[in-house]
Amino acid sequence: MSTDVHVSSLQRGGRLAGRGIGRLFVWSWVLFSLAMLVWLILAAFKRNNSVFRDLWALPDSNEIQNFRDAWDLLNLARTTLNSVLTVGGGTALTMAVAAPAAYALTRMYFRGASPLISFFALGIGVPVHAIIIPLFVGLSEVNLTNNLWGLTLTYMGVSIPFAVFLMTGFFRSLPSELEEAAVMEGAGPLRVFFVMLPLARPGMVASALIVAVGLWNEFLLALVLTYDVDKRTIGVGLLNTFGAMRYTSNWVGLFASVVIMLTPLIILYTWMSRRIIEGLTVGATK
Amino acid sequence: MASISLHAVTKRFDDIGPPALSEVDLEIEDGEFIVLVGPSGCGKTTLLRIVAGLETATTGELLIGGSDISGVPAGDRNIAMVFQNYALFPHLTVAENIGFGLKIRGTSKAERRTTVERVASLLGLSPYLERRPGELSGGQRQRVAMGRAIVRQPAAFLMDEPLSNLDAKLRVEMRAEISRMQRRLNATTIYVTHDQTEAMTMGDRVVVLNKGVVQQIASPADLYRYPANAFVAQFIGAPTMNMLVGSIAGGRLVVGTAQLKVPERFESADGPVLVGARPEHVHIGDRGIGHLGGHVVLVEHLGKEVQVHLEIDVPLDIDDAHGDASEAFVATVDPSEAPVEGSDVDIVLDLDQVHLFDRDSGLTLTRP
Amino acid sequence: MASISLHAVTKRFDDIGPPALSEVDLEIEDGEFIVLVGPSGCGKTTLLRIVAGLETATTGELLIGGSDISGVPAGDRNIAMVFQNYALFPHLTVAENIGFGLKIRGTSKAERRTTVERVASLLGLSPYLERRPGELSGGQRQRVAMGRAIVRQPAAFLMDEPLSNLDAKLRVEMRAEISRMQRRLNATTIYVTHDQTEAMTMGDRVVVLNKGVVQQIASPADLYRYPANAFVAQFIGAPTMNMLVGSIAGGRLVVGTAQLKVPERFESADGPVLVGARPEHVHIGDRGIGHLGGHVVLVEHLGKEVQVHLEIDVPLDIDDAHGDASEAFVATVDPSEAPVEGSDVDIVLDLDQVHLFDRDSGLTLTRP
Amino acid sequence: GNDDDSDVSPTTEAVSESESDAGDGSAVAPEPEDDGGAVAPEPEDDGDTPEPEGEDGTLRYFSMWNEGEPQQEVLQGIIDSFEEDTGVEVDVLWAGREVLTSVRAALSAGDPVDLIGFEAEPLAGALVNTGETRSLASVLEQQIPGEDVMVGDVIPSSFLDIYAVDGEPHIMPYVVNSSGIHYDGRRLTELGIERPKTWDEFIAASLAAGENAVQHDGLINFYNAYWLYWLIVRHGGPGAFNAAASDPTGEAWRSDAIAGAVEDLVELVESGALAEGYEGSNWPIAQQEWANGNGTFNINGTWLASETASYSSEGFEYRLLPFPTTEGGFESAEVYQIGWVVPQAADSPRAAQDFIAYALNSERLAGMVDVAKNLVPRSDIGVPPDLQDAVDMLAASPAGHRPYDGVQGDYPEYWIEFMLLDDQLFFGQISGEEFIDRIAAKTAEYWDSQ
Amino acid sequence: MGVPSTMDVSPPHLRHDGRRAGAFIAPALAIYLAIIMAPTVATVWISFTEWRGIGDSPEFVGLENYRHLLKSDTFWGSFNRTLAILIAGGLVVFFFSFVFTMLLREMRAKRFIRAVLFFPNIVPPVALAIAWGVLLAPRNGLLNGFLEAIGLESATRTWLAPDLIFRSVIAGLVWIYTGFFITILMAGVDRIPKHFYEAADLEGATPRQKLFRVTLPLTWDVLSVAAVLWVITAIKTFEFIYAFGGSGTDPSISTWTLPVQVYAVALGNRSPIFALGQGSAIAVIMLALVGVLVVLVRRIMRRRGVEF
Ligand SMILES: Nc1ncnc2c1ncn2[C@@H]1O[C@H](COP(=O)(O)OP(=O)(O)OP(=O)(O)O)[C@@H](O)[C@H]1O
Ligand SMILES: Nc1ncnc2c1ncn2[C@@H]1O[C@H](COP(=O)(O)OP(=O)(O)OP(=O)(O)O)[C@@H](O)[C@H]1O
Ligand SMILES: [Mg+2]
Ligand SMILES: [Mg+2]
Repeated sequence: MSTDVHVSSLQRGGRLAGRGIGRLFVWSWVLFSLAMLVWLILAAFKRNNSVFRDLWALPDSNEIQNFRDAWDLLNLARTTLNSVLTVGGGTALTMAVAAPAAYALTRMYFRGASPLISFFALGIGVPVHAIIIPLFVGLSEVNLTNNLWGLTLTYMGVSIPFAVFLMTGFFRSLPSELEEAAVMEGAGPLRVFFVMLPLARPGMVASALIVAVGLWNEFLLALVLTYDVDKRTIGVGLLNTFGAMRYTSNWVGLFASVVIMLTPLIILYTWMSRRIIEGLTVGATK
Repeated sequence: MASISLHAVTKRFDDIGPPALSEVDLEIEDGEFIVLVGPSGCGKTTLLRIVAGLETATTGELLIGGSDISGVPAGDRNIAMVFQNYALFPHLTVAENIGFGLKIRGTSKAERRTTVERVASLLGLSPYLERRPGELSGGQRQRVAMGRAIVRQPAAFLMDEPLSNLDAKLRVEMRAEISRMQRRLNATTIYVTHDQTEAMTMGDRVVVLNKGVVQQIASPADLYRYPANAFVAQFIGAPTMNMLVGSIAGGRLVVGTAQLKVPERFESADGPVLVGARPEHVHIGDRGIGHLGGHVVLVEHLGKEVQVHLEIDVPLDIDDAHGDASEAFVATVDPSEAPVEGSDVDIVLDLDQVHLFDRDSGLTLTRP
Repeated sequence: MASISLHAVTKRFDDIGPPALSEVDLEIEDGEFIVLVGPSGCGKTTLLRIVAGLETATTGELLIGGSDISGVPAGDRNIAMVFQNYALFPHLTVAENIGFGLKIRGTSKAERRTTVERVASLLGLSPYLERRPGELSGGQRQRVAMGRAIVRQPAAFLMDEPLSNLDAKLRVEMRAEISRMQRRLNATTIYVTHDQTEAMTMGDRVVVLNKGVVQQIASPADLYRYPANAFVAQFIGAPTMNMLVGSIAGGRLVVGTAQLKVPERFESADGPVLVGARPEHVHIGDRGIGHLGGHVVLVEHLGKEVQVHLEIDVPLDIDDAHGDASEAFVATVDPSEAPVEGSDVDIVLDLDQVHLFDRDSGLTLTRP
Repeated sequence: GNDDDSDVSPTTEAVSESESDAGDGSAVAPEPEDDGGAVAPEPEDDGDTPEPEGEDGTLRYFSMWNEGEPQQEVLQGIIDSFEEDTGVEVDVLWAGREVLTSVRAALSAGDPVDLIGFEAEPLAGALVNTGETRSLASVLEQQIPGEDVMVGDVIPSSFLDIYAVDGEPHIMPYVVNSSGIHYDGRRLTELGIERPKTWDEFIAASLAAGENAVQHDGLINFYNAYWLYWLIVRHGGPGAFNAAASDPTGEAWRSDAIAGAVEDLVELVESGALAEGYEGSNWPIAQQEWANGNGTFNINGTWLASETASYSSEGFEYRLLPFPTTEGGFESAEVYQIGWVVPQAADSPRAAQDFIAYALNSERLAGMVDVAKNLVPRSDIGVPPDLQDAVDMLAASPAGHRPYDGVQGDYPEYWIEFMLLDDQLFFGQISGEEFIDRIAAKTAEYWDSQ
Repeated sequence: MGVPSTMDVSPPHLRHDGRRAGAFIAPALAIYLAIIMAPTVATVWISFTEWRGIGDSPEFVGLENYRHLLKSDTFWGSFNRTLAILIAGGLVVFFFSFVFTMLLREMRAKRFIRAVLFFPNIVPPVALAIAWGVLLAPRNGLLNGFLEAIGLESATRTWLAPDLIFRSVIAGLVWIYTGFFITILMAGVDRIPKHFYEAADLEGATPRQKLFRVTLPLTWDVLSVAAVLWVITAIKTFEFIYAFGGSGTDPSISTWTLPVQVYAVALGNRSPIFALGQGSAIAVIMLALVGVLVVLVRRIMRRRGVEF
């Protein structure tokens, strides 16, 4: 018995060492990610001719000018408004149509529901690139290019498959007794839906967050479907700033714009990351 | 309040296999409390759901208050259902949960409030009206579910194992409370349970289902004393009734090597039979005075009584729902009479209390 | 096989609040069957997991087979555990589940096969070896879990409410089977349950825990007859022991308005007491001959006996775990003696059988 | 800047002249001066009689500049004064280098695009060559507001002819760049190296210049292509590269001239003169280092001075070396124009033309020189000090040629495939022979599939 | 597992004819059809035409576009790189995700770590690309600077040289997506009841045995979803690569993948080609690739279907 214990403690030592190395690796990865972020933020406060000289030097002066440049160039008031309109609108509308659809697909037991679910899921696999050409032509036919409504509609279209996919997972996991209880009390289908809706709220919030973050960072559709300055979204704005700053070699300004765009995301993320992550995983694991 | 009648109700979920319910006939009087029992999967829930309108019968007729309501949707049947896990809306307060049905029906806000408050005080829920279900104990939730059911004065109550989620102690209390409530409201009630005690104590009549077929409909006492067939006999009562294989020939009841006098009640019987003896009707004596020989396998001291597990040399008829049970014969005796484990004993059947069943059909040979 | 000793084992999950286990001392002999009972959250599972090595004690000593194994990881303790829900691997067949431990230990394929087959036939699982857990009934799964535990002949078995997921009937059968199995293997066993019957029937000794503190360690019969304190008295036995508030003064036992003779056993007692009477030690008579007056609230016919719920005019000491219980006093009587619901009756306590407890400490005043 | 403000009054007159048939109430249009007869496609324009009606005084201008770039600031100043002077509202889109994506989006949505400003080569490839732009012949006849000259007088026809269609100009340049090899004048002096003239001298100078002699951002494919294209043009003369690219058989790649060019390039690659890691240098890393004094030469467009101005080391002396000559080769200068086109689909072509003429005013255009540090097509405007060499080079050159000899503009798809092979050669992954074999085959294959 | 022909299994109160459910689904379906499905079909058609999309009308050319692509080195480069992301990137992403998930399971800061690792997934790809470019710059990049600082000068590389640049891109994608897949796998692993691990512990299983005998089999369905998601993600990846090359400077051809090429050929780029037919043909090939691979992955990982 005692030898057993001895051998196993040796093994255990090995295991612990292995685990130690593993943890070290995990922490270096985490540190690396954080370092990238910190570096970007630091760089945003540096001066153009020093930013690449001493990489980890602290900013020698806090160059608020960088942020002013970035702010002006990003045309932040306008692009933010556009992004809020299209991303917010697109997300809200997506949820407005995807929630009832997901509900009906999982809870109404009609013939063809299951193939329809698959059909929606199919859309997740369609790359934007595969549709953007005819989409562009089609939207211009109905005068919806260079138009925030058109962009919002497109955002809805590209978000619906994933939103439906995530939310069918949520609705499926709801107990049917509640529905039956509502039916017994005389509620009609619409009423039953609204009874069930609050129950799916965590799922809806999570889906909405995931959709919104995706759209917030989107720029290909925005770039191709709109071109007016006053219709630019923040993603395109950043891309343009990227261009301008690089041509003028205003790297620090560029980092400042990145920081500006990142700030709301960091705040949102530290606040809601659990929601986002859990929402994502319910859809994927259910 | 209303009577409920099922005429030859059959329900099939698929084309293959036996139906979930088969030719069920059941007449429930206005105000009656009916308990539905049976092994798992026998169709209890299905029957309830058909009455509720959550399921449609494949064939047969369903009448509530005398009129056929097969085509009437669940919401319009004026029936209330208490679900096993209560199905309370987690996002609504107690008051809103109770008042949900009224709201759906468009009752005015003021009226709703007074009604809900009345019901809540009836159930002792008044202090909790603004809480949500998540903040209530199991027993309180159960009462909210009851409240939602009674608030709109339905024609009938359906309850599907409403106590099975509660712990033993609370179950005893809620059992008494539901009985009392039902008596006060005098509401027609169908109550599904798989709990022996609930079955025996709550209902006016008990319906025993097995594999979708009604086995017996009777008062609890009659069910216990006069089971209509071997299934009911074994299903009702715990520990289960011991069932021995025997036969009657020439006026003697032959069980294993024992030749017993056939009790008067059965004198007309003849041929292969099953002999049923409840554990409390089995006595244990010393070698030489009993009917059958047995070997004590296990003695379980339950405090006020002792359960003696025996191996006997007579074939037993084991309830086929649990076909893999080890063949055991159980006697319940007074602690003072407990034999020693491992000893060989004599077994005496209380012939005045034994049941005889036809070995083929399983039907009782006892005439009550 | 091995003995298990716990010396002053304390377990804290957090720094605030009382510990989950506090100063537990327990000596389990080689081959003994110990049952662990107690209300929910009292630390039963925690104790088991400490023995298994899935949890480490905060302080205290744990010896298996005489040697301290606090630092030995679970896998090296040679202990098998049967989980409440069996923890069968859903992706493995019955044979693979049973043989899992052998495989992990690198036993050769051939040897594994023969061992698994032997165990399977022992447990009557041979026909199911190729099935997956999802395709088995509850009882069969339970046996697979047992099989996985016994296949590698561990020093001890730990079982955490292994029967709680089974239906009542199956539970009775599996209970007997586990007892028999344990006797055959003569394996040291710690068995956690919250089921009265299991506690009373299965163990050599029963450990009653409450809030992490050992209340009593005794044989089932002693536990029932000589509960060490009011908690044990009320915890063991169903329906629970009725507990009345009384006092002894001047050689008289005063309960409500009744002045009773103090049984000989308690003559030295004095001051405030609790009077415990099990339902079967309460008799009901006509007005005028009893000790106390009561009102019959509910009569439950359980077949072989009747439970009478009474309202009495003496304060009751209610188990605070169920503080919201309606104050009920229960008597179990013979069907022939059942009173009528709603009637007023006299209650006679069997003074030879009542228990007295110190009202402050709850400790028994009975000397066994 | 404030230059523009001083031009207010003359411009008003000038514009009113050309606004003759605009019928725009807001514009002052006293004399209906005829400018129609001069231009051939005019009848076509007149065919769309309602078109001028649609001109509600708005000019839709898509520009290649990003907001914040100096060129954009200069143009914005011009636009502001144009609006003030003429009452025409200029709706400008600073679209960045992917301006054509936006143009395409607007055009296919039926939105008007009146004026596009971009590099001439992609304009030629994407729009001019496919007939989607208007002739600007009439602009040449327009007087430049505020000056006594016509556009045709100040913009050399040699620039215009490069992209002419049927002899008529379609792209009107406002910036003229070129390319060559840049260096810090001081540094060469310090190193005691003579300014090299020929390829051999250049190689020798590079080797003498020490580490990282030739800085190069190798991740930009078209920077890599500078070397080979220049060498081919030097060895085979202007048009040689274009001819090779457009030879359907691909055999033109096997000429001696190209063999010589390839050989020279391989010499450079193998010489070790290129800075270490040039093949993985992510723009603008190399030019940044070069400007910081780490390295001597950098091949680039003439915009390099303005691009690196903000971080170049103190006292940096911007000098430009014309691409080195080869023995028995040709001399010519690259003319890299940035200009305007007016699309066929324009709603207000007239306003667009007016704007072109307006912006070409010497004082206004001077901003491009003074602020943006670019060269402009008008020789009567000054020269940014750092680009004197470039001006000299252009002036001294006996001939001009298109950037990349027009291959990029004329055959954009082919250009991509070319760059892919060129990279391999330039990174030393394939030998010169291999390169020639492959590019010849590729060329034949490409033309085969057209 | 279709519905039995004559019997209705679903409860009648919840069963609805198509019409009622239709009202719930119609809006989403309509937009989905209009924005995703119709253009998808149109793309297939356009891929058989030659079309510049400015004023001209499509001219049917049959398989010409495809034939052209098959001969194009650029296309094959993009195609191979896409596959490289898919396979090499996939292996690395899944390897790390698994190792991390296992390690994180027992780490106290697992929530925090997971949140940090997931973070790149919500950062604009442009920003990530900028950061990545700065990191890998050859001479004054953060990575080489770091390596020099810790005395590993021999380990410095020209990370963006042609032979490494794509690996660097893949490394960037791995950095971004590992967090995403860790999250999904962790959710799968967290779903596994603790008692399975305890049962394995009691049997003395090593971490590796637990991985292969408990974790893997019990997360198989989640893994299969993750694999499908990876296929889609890998083939779709565009923003990071595109922005990595910079704006206004076309991404270096040595980093092109299929979506980048679609963009370059059909939509934009500095010197645009506007070959809509050809762009569509590449898009169709991408679609086919997604379709084939998703089916393949699901077949390989078959067992208990996961909604897709
Ligand atoms: N929706 C359904 N589809 C197919 N078969 C069903 C369905 N619902 C119930 N069944 C079958 O009908 C039979 C009766 O089921 P039911 O739920 O009524 O049993 P039960 O008596 O309530 O059992 P339990 O005590 O386990 O709740 C079972 O065999 C069951 O498998
Ligand atoms: N991992 C844990 N962290 C914190 N507290 C715990 C943990 N596990 C158990 N506890 C606490 O320790 C106490 C004892 O828990 P334990 O699970 O042992 O109870 P139990 O007797 O098994 O109860 P039950 O009958 O409900 O299973 C409880 O108060 C519980 O909340
Ligand atoms: Mg049921
Ligand atoms: Mg427990």
